[in-house]
Amino acid sequence: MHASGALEAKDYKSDLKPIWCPGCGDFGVLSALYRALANIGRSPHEIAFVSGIGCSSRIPGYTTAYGFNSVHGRALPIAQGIKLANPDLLVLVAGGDGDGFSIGGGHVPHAIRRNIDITYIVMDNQIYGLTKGQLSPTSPRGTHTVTSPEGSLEDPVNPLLYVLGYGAHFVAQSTPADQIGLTAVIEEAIRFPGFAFVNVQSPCVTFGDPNQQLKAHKEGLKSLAKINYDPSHRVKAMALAQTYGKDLYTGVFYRNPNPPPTFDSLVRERQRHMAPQAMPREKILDTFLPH
Amino acid sequence: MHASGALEAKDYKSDLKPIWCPGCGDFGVLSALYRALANIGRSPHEIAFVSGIGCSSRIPGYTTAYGFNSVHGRALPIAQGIKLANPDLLVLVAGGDGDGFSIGGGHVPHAIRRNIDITYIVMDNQIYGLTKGQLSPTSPRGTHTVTSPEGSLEDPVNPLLYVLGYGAHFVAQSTPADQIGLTAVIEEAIRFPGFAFVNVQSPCVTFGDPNQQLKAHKEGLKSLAKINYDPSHRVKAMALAQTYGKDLYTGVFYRNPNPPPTFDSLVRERQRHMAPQAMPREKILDTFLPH
Amino acid sequence: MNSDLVVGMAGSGGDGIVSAGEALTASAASEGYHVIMTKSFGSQIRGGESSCRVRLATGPIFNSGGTLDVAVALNWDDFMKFGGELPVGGKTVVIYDAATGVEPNALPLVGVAPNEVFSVPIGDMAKRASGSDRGKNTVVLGLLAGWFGIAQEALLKGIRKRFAKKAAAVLAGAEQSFNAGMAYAAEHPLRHSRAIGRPDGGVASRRITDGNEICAAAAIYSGCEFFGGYPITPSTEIMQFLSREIWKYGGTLLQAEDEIAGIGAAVGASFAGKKSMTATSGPGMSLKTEIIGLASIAELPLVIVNVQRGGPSTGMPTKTEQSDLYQAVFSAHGDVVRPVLAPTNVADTFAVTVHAFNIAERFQTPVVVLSDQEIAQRKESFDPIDTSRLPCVQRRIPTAAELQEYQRFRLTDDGISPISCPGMAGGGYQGAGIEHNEAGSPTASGTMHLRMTEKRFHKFDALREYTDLFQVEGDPLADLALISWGSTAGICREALHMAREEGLRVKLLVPYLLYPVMEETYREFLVNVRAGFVVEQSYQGQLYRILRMYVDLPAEVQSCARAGANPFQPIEVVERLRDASLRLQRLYGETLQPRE
Amino acid sequence: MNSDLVVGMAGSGGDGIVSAGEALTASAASEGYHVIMTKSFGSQIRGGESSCRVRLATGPIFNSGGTLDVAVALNWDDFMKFGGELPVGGKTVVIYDAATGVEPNALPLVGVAPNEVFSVPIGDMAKRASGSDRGKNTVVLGLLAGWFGIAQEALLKGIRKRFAKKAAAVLAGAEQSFNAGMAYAAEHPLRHSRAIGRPDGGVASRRITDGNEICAAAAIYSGCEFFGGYPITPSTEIMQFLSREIWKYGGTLLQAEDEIAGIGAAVGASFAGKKSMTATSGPGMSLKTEIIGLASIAELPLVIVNVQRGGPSTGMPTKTEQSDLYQAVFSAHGDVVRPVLAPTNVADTFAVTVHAFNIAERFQTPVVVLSDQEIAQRKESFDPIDTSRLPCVQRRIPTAAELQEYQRFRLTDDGISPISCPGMAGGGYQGAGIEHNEAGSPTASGTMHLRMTEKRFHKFDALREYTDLFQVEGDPLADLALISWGSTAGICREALHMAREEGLRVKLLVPYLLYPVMEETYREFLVNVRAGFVVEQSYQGQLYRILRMYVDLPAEVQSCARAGANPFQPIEVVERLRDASLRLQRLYGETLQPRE
Ligand SMILES: Cc1ncc(C[n+]2csc(CCOP(=O)(O)OP(=O)(O)O)c2C)c(N)n1
Ligand SMILES: Cc1ncc(C[n+]2csc(CCOP(=O)(O)OP(=O)(O)O)c2C)c(N)n1
Ligand code: SF4
Ligand code: SF4
Ligand SMILES: [Mg+2]
Ligand SMILES: [Mg+2]
Repeated sequence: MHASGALEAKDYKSDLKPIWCPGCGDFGVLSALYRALANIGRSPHEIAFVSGIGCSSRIPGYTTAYGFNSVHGRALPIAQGIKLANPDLLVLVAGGDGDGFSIGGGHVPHAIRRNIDITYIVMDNQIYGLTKGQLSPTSPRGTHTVTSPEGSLEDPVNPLLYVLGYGAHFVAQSTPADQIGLTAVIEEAIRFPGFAFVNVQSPCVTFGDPNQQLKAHKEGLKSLAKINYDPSHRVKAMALAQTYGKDLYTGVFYRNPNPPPTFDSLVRERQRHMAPQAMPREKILDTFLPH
Repeated sequence: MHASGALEAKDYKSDLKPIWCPGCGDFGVLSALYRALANIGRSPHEIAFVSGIGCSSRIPGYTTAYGFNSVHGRALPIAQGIKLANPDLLVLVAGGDGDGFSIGGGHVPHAIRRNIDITYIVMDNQIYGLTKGQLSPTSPRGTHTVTSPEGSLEDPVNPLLYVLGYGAHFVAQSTPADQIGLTAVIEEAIRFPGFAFVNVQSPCVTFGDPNQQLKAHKEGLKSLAKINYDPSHRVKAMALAQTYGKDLYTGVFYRNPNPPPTFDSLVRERQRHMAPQAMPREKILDTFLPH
Repeated sequence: MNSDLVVGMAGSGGDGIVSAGEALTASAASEGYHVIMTKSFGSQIRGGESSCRVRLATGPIFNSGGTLDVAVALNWDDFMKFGGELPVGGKTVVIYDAATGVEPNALPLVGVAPNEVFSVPIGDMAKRASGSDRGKNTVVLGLLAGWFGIAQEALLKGIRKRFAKKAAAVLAGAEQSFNAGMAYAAEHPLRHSRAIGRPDGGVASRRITDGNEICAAAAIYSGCEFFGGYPITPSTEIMQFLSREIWKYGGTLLQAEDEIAGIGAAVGASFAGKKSMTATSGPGMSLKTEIIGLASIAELPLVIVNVQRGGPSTGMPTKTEQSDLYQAVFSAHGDVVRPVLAPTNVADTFAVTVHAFNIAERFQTPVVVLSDQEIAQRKESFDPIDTSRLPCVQRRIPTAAELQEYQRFRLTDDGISPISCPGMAGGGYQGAGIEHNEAGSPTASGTMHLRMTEKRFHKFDALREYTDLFQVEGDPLADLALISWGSTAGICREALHMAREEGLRVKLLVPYLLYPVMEETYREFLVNVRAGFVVEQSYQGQLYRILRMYVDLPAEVQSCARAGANPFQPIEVVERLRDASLRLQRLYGETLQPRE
Repeated sequence: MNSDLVVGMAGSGGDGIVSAGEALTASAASEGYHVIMTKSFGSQIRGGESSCRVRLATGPIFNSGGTLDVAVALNWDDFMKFGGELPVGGKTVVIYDAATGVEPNALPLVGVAPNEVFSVPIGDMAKRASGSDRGKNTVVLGLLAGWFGIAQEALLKGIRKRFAKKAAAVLAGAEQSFNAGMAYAAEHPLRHSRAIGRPDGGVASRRITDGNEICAAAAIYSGCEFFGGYPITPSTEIMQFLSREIWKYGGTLLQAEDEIAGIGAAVGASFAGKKSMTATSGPGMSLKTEIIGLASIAELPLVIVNVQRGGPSTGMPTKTEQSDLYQAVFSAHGDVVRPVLAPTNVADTFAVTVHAFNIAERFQTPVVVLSDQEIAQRKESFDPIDTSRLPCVQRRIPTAAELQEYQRFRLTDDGISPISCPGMAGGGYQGAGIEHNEAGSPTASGTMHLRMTEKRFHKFDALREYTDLFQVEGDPLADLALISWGSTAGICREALHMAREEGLRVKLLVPYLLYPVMEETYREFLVNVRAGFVVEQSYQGQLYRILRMYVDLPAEVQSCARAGANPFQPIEVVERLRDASLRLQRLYGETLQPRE
């Protein structure tokens, strides 16, 4: 900890050494996350960081937060349980494109329509890294992989468009090639009161498209801040999201200027409101007296 | 069968008597389906009709098609397997809002981005009918049910918007209150080459909103045909889909004027193209000769 | 005076026959009778046939009874659809609506001609009394109260309460319907009086509910603060009860998008330090398998209720069966063990569920409560439960000293490691489904895997202490034995009484803890046993097979099992016992003489 | 001349030590040696440590061997990380890169000082020969070929083929690296020659592959036309092989969005009349549970491969274990049974998979093939397989007469009903997970449920005919017995040979069909047996427990089981047999004399 008591990036860094391949984009996501957390300054023990399974899902273990490296595709349900059980926690979720939009894809709309105050970071590398290079739901049509040696026949998922359609109130995209920008959107996402989604184009050096690595990102990224994009319109954001897979726009696609109440805050309100009706726990059986 | 050999609605009707509640909207879906199938004229034995579990999912059993009343939420994967195994079949899928957008919601985007030639009819009654009246993913915010006695705290799913976002090439909505319109969209959906989605507002008389029954539909529905709506623009369709839960627009929301090739046709092409490389099946072990 | 009466009634959906049954049940319970009520419906959601059985008795009862003492048919088509569920015998008093047009000597019953049959103008009486035939069920209540002397006061009170908010005329109509039934009964006395006596132990009101609601109440009592689930018959009422109650206690309920998300959220809540629960039935249980395994390896407390129905797959959602035991015990991949408990009736569902929470928290493990449709959905009266004998256990959190060099999965002597949760400074760790070392970091070391596996098995050694999770009844030195679990245990309890009245020497073991198999308990129980049966309602006899895995059962202890939907009758079990006793006598000759 | 040689090598990711192992394996196989190769990696995807073991022998071998005969370390850090996977003994020839700077008498090995140690300037030699130290692995191949006389020709041929498309200089460099190794070996002869003899049966090339690829090939052979799956270690290579091949045979492969969709699509394809398959590992298997149950009640043929890894939950994805047997047998809810098969090595994975398809189609049932990481991912040589002895079975479709009044689930004598599929006129029916009558319509009748359950169990009676799914080796009259399955059976085969050479009278039963338990087969096998072990790699000894459910095992037949990742060594099994034999002699005295 810093002398002043303020937390620094290194306070969020655990002793576990990342075992990602040298050059993996996820390193850059991790360092941006450290900085974003330091900027926010919540103690690590007040943070619950949930992931599924994948290279990217190893990220909680590299932080000093309470981590839960759960099972493939189920990080969001688990995180929602955590947040509802203890709304005081800062709850983060991270994982891969496969984890989030293939096996876990069924949970995304529901987390979003509930609007539970969670930040969800997807490290989208358009490939299955951990299992060594199979087709992912975000792989472009025609991608050749070990499971699609003749090229894939299906259109990819558009994570940005999907979550906007689901009604997410905060949607951003970035790349570890832009550390400052990435740090900023992660920080903003965490600060956002409600479900926030950040899609990070985080290249896989080992199995990913060689033309979609950090260098290409650095050169090709289009910062929304620089073009004075106004992120307060969902419909505009949806139009912009159509560029997914073609252009790499970075920054906030959509931020609801009037964020509605979160599910967790509504739950608290309900609890407060209904608490007076509670009987002593041991009297609950009296509910069953006839008539 | 009709004297001329042409098939009539009754040829698609099985001996099983529907056990839906008197007045259930699903009766009207069934009769429209009989007619649509008769108009198309494929023999019942060339049709595979898959459903999950729910009141609505009982529908295949009331037809003379090969039916598969499978498990809750998994009709789409099963149907895709059927279509890919035998692309000559006409494959239909039907089920409820819970079946399709809650437990089965993770399968919808993938069926759509593959664009397998299947017609998917959801009987959307904003409630769990079969299990007697719990909250459904399409129940409006605040709905009081046996599982939400204090009113639900989450926004509903918007099936039309979701499937448009997923890239479906045919999207329509109707109600059994408009038998002619419903028959027409079902017929058109089936004829459409590719994945086609029809959301049917099919009221549950027993547990559904009393103000959202057939009578209200008949009076309130807004026919897209009548307002000369042009269904060839996805973005316009998405804007229109925002009315879901407020206005009952009926008819085709979106129909891609240039439908892309289906997954099943691409598969056939690939099979034809690769067939010459096949060895006699018993020679497959020779693949393993070293060097 | 009779001490026991089984009433079966059927009608079509709108007839309100089930609410009549419920009124009868509640009234009888409020007068101190012991009551069990089951209901059954056709496959239609509305408008189909419906029926109920009410068994009421002056002393304790253990199941919903066999052949009816009284059969009420509002129409015969509907009545007949329930077949074996409403069995009529020669001594059954049959009451039906004269409007059916059926002659008393031409009832559509198969192979039986009951000798007291009443064709009563039920519909007409209702119309005359209340102006509409919607009061038919109230007439029936009057008939039953009149003929069998049950709960007249309470029934009337119930009627008044139910119609209190309606117009005065409606209430008056209902009262008149009831009185018309009473009057009819008085005018047409039974040939042999069948009136039921006053309940043993006076008129103190019994409580009444079903297995699902009491299970949910036990969760509230235990301090459960999170429920994640997805509706499925016949377990949904657990979630429904909690949807009304849990908020009052600062808890939260999430109706999730599917069973996986339901249990996922519950695991998350447990990770966050809260007592947590999910409930489902077979198909949902199958979906939860993966995350149950996660909870086991991450050592997170969690109660999972599976209300069994007929399987496999969608199977028979409204029928009872005990065929999910294998699944409860063995379903997750990998070497893993989790305690499986089963209640046997409504009342003990409370204690069993509290035990489940306690075991989950103490051993940091998922625990399965295997209920079944029969007890989950039947209404049953029960005595006040002394909750002071059911203390609630809290999980073992780390001390300040332990937080100094905290290791979440420390290899302790008893295999139980102190468990922190987010928010606790110094307790940070990685929960994981991956094999891990003591600190929680991933490992691929076979040695560590072995140690952690040993820990995760060995910690359950202390389950041996839970002797009250086994109940032995009957003659401790008996040669004949029954072992039975779940709702079938109730059948066996009654069979035990019947058999002992016949002079058979029998004892019964009811395990509430089904797994891990407490080998010693069974060995002790079986030490004198020469023959017997493991009685259960599954085609495979799943408990019998599981016991064989660990216990050398005597060859003459056999499986008595059959597929679901048609529960055993106590008499069937008694017959088996008789046969076994004869077989034994032939086998052992002399040795079977009384021992003293 | 030696007949058996175990080589272990380790290096860091870029060193190409695994491809050296693969080249050695392929070359040895092409010269007719029997070879088994396993590989192992650190947890990094790239750049971490990697190792392989190659066992080659002149005659049949059954496992990847124990202590190394030859250890190759390109650097010691990486080598040491593999611990027990690369065990070095006093007689191991140790070869390492001099560049590591370690003195031959100061190797970082624990508790052992091998007596032949070579510090070889491997990197330097490579640089000199090819201009870069990327040729280190080729130098190693030269050293091995030189010192142990293995496959020199074939290795050179392999090198030429591999570099054929590269620049001439690259090829020349590779050849020179190899030759440099050979020359070094010639100049520094071993103290005791360890050269390996020519393979038994001459130089006919053996085939070589791993368990996953041969499983996929068996699917193609069986006529599988649909695969639905989702990647998961260590099963993904099955899908990957089929992604290349299945289209050629008119089939289709769907990489689904998850395991549920994968098996769902496979069930759909089977419903549509095609032979169909899915493959996964533990966590995926857990997710498939519900749909496996659906396939059982809907009576649809389906092959499900589960390549076991260490569990529970995510567990240890790259390590082997046999702990998913309970899950394979018992996981779905309800009373249901499905055949579970297990191969024991790469070669028999072919026949077992073909059997799985045949049983699935004949009995209209899901069948589980339980492979494990060890055999699924190891490379193994094998002889040509006589496929004429493995005919493919087609499902029993209805005759024209049967289609007249077609009943999909007709209660036939053998429990197998003719099965139609969409497209077949007159065959229309409702497939369902709901309990149904003969026509396929939903039912809630307990009687029908019982009949259908009986049918679904009874149809498997004919599995008794499949006697070739059990293999008995050793002395038929032996008192000592082993029962073992899966990859552990290979360990036991070797232990059997070793024990018999020591003069122990032992026999071994290897079941390929694990469930339903063929009680008669075990009873016959055990008839003379006085002691023995069920050997398997799971903490709980899952097969042992399952056998106890159905078979009265002699008390002295015990479980010999341990958790995964550290496989048994044959010698451990032999030691157990020795102990058991001594115990028996003490127990039985005289009676153990030779019987003739
Ligand atoms: C239920 C289950 N299915 C499959 C797997 C195997 N698996 C682990 S990670 C993964 C996908 C990894 O891809 P992604 O989510 O994109 O993460 P990345 O490794 O690319 O960061 C898969 C298929 C698993 N562990 N569990
Ligand atoms: C795995 C599983 N979970 C839950 C259920 C219970 N269940 C059956 S139908 C249903 C929902 C019905 O709602 P919907 O899909 O909207 O159909 P509807 O009855 O309204 O037509 C549920 C929860 C089940 N059969 N299987
Ligand atoms: S495989 Fe790809 S995603 Fe995984 S660590 Fe390596 S570079 Fe990163
Ligand atoms: S419960 Fe609702 S959806 Fe189900 S049959 Fe009745 S009216 Fe239709
Ligand atoms: Mg990825
Ligand atoms: Mg619905």
